[in-house]
Amino acid sequence: METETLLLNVGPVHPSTHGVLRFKLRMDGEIIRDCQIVVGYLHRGTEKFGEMKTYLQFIPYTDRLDYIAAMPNNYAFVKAVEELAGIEVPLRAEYIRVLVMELNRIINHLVMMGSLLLDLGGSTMIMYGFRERENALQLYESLCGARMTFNYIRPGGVREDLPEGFIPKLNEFIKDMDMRIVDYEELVNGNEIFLMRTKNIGVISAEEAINYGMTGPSMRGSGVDYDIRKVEPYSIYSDLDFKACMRMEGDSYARYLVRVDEMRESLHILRQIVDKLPEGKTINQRYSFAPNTGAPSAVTSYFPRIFTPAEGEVYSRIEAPKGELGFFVASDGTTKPYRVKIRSPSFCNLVALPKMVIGLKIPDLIAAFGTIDIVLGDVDR
Amino acid sequence: MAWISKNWAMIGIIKGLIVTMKHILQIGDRKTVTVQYPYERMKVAPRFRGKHAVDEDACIGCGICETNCPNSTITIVKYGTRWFPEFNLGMCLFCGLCVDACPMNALKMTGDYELADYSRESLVYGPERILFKKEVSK
Amino acid sequence: MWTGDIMITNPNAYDLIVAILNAIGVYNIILGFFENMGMEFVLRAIIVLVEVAAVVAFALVTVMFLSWLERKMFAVVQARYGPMVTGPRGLFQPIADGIKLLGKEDIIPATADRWIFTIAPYIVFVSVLLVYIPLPFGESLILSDLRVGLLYIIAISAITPVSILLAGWASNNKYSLMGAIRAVAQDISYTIPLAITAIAVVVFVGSLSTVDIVNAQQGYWFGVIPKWFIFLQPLGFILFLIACIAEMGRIPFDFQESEQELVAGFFTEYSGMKFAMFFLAEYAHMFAVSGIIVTLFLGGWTGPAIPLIPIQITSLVYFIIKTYAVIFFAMWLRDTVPRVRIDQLLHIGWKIMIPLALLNLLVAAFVVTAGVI
Amino acid sequence: MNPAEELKYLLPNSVVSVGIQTNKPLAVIRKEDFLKVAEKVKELGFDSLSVITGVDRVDRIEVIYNLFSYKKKQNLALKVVLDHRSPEVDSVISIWKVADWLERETYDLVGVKFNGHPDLKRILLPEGWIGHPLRKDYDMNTEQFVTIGEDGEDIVSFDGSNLLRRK
Repeated sequence: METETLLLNVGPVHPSTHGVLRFKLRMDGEIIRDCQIVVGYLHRGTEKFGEMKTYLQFIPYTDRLDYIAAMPNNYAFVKAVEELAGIEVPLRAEYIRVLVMELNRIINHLVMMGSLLLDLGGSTMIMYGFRERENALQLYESLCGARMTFNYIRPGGVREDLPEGFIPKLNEFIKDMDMRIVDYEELVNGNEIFLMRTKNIGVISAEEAINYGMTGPSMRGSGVDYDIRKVEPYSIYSDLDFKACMRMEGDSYARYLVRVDEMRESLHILRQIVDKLPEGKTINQRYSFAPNTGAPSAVTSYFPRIFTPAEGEVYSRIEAPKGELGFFVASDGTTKPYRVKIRSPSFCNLVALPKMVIGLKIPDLIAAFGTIDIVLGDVDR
Repeated sequence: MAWISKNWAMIGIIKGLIVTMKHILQIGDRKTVTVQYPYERMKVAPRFRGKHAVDEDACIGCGICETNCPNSTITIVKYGTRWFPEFNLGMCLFCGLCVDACPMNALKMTGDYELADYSRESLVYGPERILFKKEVSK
Repeated sequence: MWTGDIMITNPNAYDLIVAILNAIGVYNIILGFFENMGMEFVLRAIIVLVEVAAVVAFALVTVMFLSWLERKMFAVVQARYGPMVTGPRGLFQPIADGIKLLGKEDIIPATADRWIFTIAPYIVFVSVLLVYIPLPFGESLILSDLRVGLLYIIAISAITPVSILLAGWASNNKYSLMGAIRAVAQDISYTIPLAITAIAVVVFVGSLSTVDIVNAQQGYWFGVIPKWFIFLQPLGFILFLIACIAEMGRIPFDFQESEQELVAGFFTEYSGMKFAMFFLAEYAHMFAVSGIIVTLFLGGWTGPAIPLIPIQITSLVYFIIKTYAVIFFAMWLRDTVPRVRIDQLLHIGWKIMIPLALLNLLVAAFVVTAGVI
Repeated sequence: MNPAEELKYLLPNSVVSVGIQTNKPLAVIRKEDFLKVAEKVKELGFDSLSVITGVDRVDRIEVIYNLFSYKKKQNLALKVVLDHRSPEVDSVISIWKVADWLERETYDLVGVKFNGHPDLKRILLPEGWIGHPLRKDYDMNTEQFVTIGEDGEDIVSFDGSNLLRRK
């Protein structure tokens, strides 16, 4: 029978596009024949901001990229600047950085699990995820005063040392999470309806995943044993014991499971950090400034320094919760970067989505899209 | 779909039902965690970055906060006989760079987070609303 | 009461009202008054209207309570409080919502089919209310004990998809249309196992009358186990429950809405009072369907009699408790599971539930014919 | 021998120079041979394209490709120097699919034209936007107003007259 294809606009304002994303779907009944993705509704010109602000002033803007997990954004930019200028970082600062980043990975995966289940219609998981996320956010609040937009990691260290009572609270959180993850797994992992919705949906092979530029947990779900923390260890990851979680199937369920495993690994890393955390300074004050905590008489040692790296360019990348987050920073020897380019994981992971969903149905699009785990702030920059 | 014939018992769903039932009955550490916001509030951390406050005695009106602000939130205005910063909180990122940069340690950020208002103009916090006098410790 | 040519033996609410009036001693006076005027039918009409008003009022109160219960339960499952501000523990929240919806602008899209768009929500609501007619709330608490009660319920249920299709089509919105088509596909494919499992019960009872079905479940086996059909037909009960949840249109089968895929399904374009109509219909339908489950499988209003309290009251209480147990289960399930996909839903309906329902019917028929029970 | 030197050895005519991008080997490629070099690089095992960066150096435009090899765990950066007035380079979408969006983004923000890209249009900014914002000569003071037209197209104007399309 000759039928007409239906053009369906999913988004920009739609319950399950995680923001302002638009799918232009060409539908044959319920089956997707063509999927075009329109992005850019949240474009704020962050890269242009990078050219207009000093190195230190740009850090708050990186918070607004992937606002679910902002700490790795901070770190990725700071790492690029540190590589460019050759800044040494105190060991304690590195430990604190990894601590906050792994905590953020847990937060990100909690939100991802919750929103995936919400997209599939199970609305309880997101509240459980947010309950634990709240505990983690309170840790952040006591650490740096902000809950989502941290501006915590600075070139040369971190803004402030851990507050009193942080480590006991963190231990409590880790203990709590151990029990909660079991709850999540019982609630979600074996659920037959969840399995029906995610198994063999949005399958992408390892070669295709690489070629389409997928990174992070989404790609490890396709069976690529690759984690930048392992391959190019940065910070103190080479001293820590963890493994890159991986699943072979390449479907939505595998991508989901990778994240559950990663939460466990992150907890494992957090435990090691709590054990190993060294004493010492948290910032290299030659290059950056930290809040003035002393008496006003001590002001002279805290006077801000104008920070000018030498001319050059660098591309540095880290394993953010969503994938490979890279910052290309070109310096021309002035106080402001000449060019900042952000390689955001969400943007590149989204390229592979049409490949995954053509021939499937709208509910499958939602399921596959949920497991790619994007944030529109990160896509549109 | 073929596997559904193997999953007749629906063990997974029953497990999930048990988890939700545990929450209904609040068994273990599964109690209600939300707060009734306007009636009860959560305590904010001491480091919380909310509305700014300027120490009237310490501030010298040097403008270092103004140059360090990423988003041009701060302007230095004349208030009485002296110069003080004025904050346009509608543009503020609450990044805390001004606090870090202040050479006199005069700036701080309070735990005041309920800053919603009806007009953009009322979000400009002039010195009259942000100045405070530090209590002299004896 | 006017019931056509069919003679009714089971007492219904009409008889109950007459009996109550008799007990007070006013019935004959009123009757005499109307007979003098030669307008006896007016009295009948008044009594029927009172019954209808009582049922509509009951339905509305139930809807309000259910929507509160749903939110509250959802909140408790999710470690939240839920509505707390309006009234004691937020009990009056549905009233506040109703006032809000009444005050909303009633938007009709420019390209919508105005008449159908306007009339569709009312058809949904009326068709749901019609299900309440043969629903036995308690001993003799039934609007009309139709001889074909069960058939009537299934037939009336089939009106709902038509009106949903009208609503989805008239909205002139792609999401609405897809939601409506899904709802219709779902309703059609789940009415069949629903009907077949219901027939299995009818085979045992030998009557389509809901009151007869309840009466057949009175008494105990071995003095302990109540003679409910759930024990005779556990498979039938499970199938019927699944089909009923699909009929209710709730997660995991809420395809008429499927918020995350189709925004709000067939009522995407509705607002204000018309939206409230769909809302009312959804919860009223939920209660009605749960009542049918209770009637067919959980013994209806039967239960141990309590001395000194009239059976009409105890039976009503039993019925409501059982119905709320079923509703509780539906809500509990909704809080736990995600939604299945539309083709998986149809697959389950056609390829699994219908064969099993037929098998169930076959076994039931065999058992009855062989005279085991 | 790092990958850039290896590439120089294999294709001496196409690789202009070899250098270092802070800690990654960098090869500057002649723009005419870029597609050929890219194919060679893919053969060498660089199966992942991390990012395409366009940098406006006022007198020239540089396009930098950061590659990674999952097999050898090596990094490589390729740089093409383009004419500022008409920056054009061959598209590598046939080699790395991810280049689809990355090239569109570079076209959108820096204004590099990628020859052979099947659907080279703006991605982050609305279609019809005037200028490429990450060029150094981009006029930051002119406001542009964007609305969505009746058929879903983006309409851009300088004076905001398009905002009042409904009378």
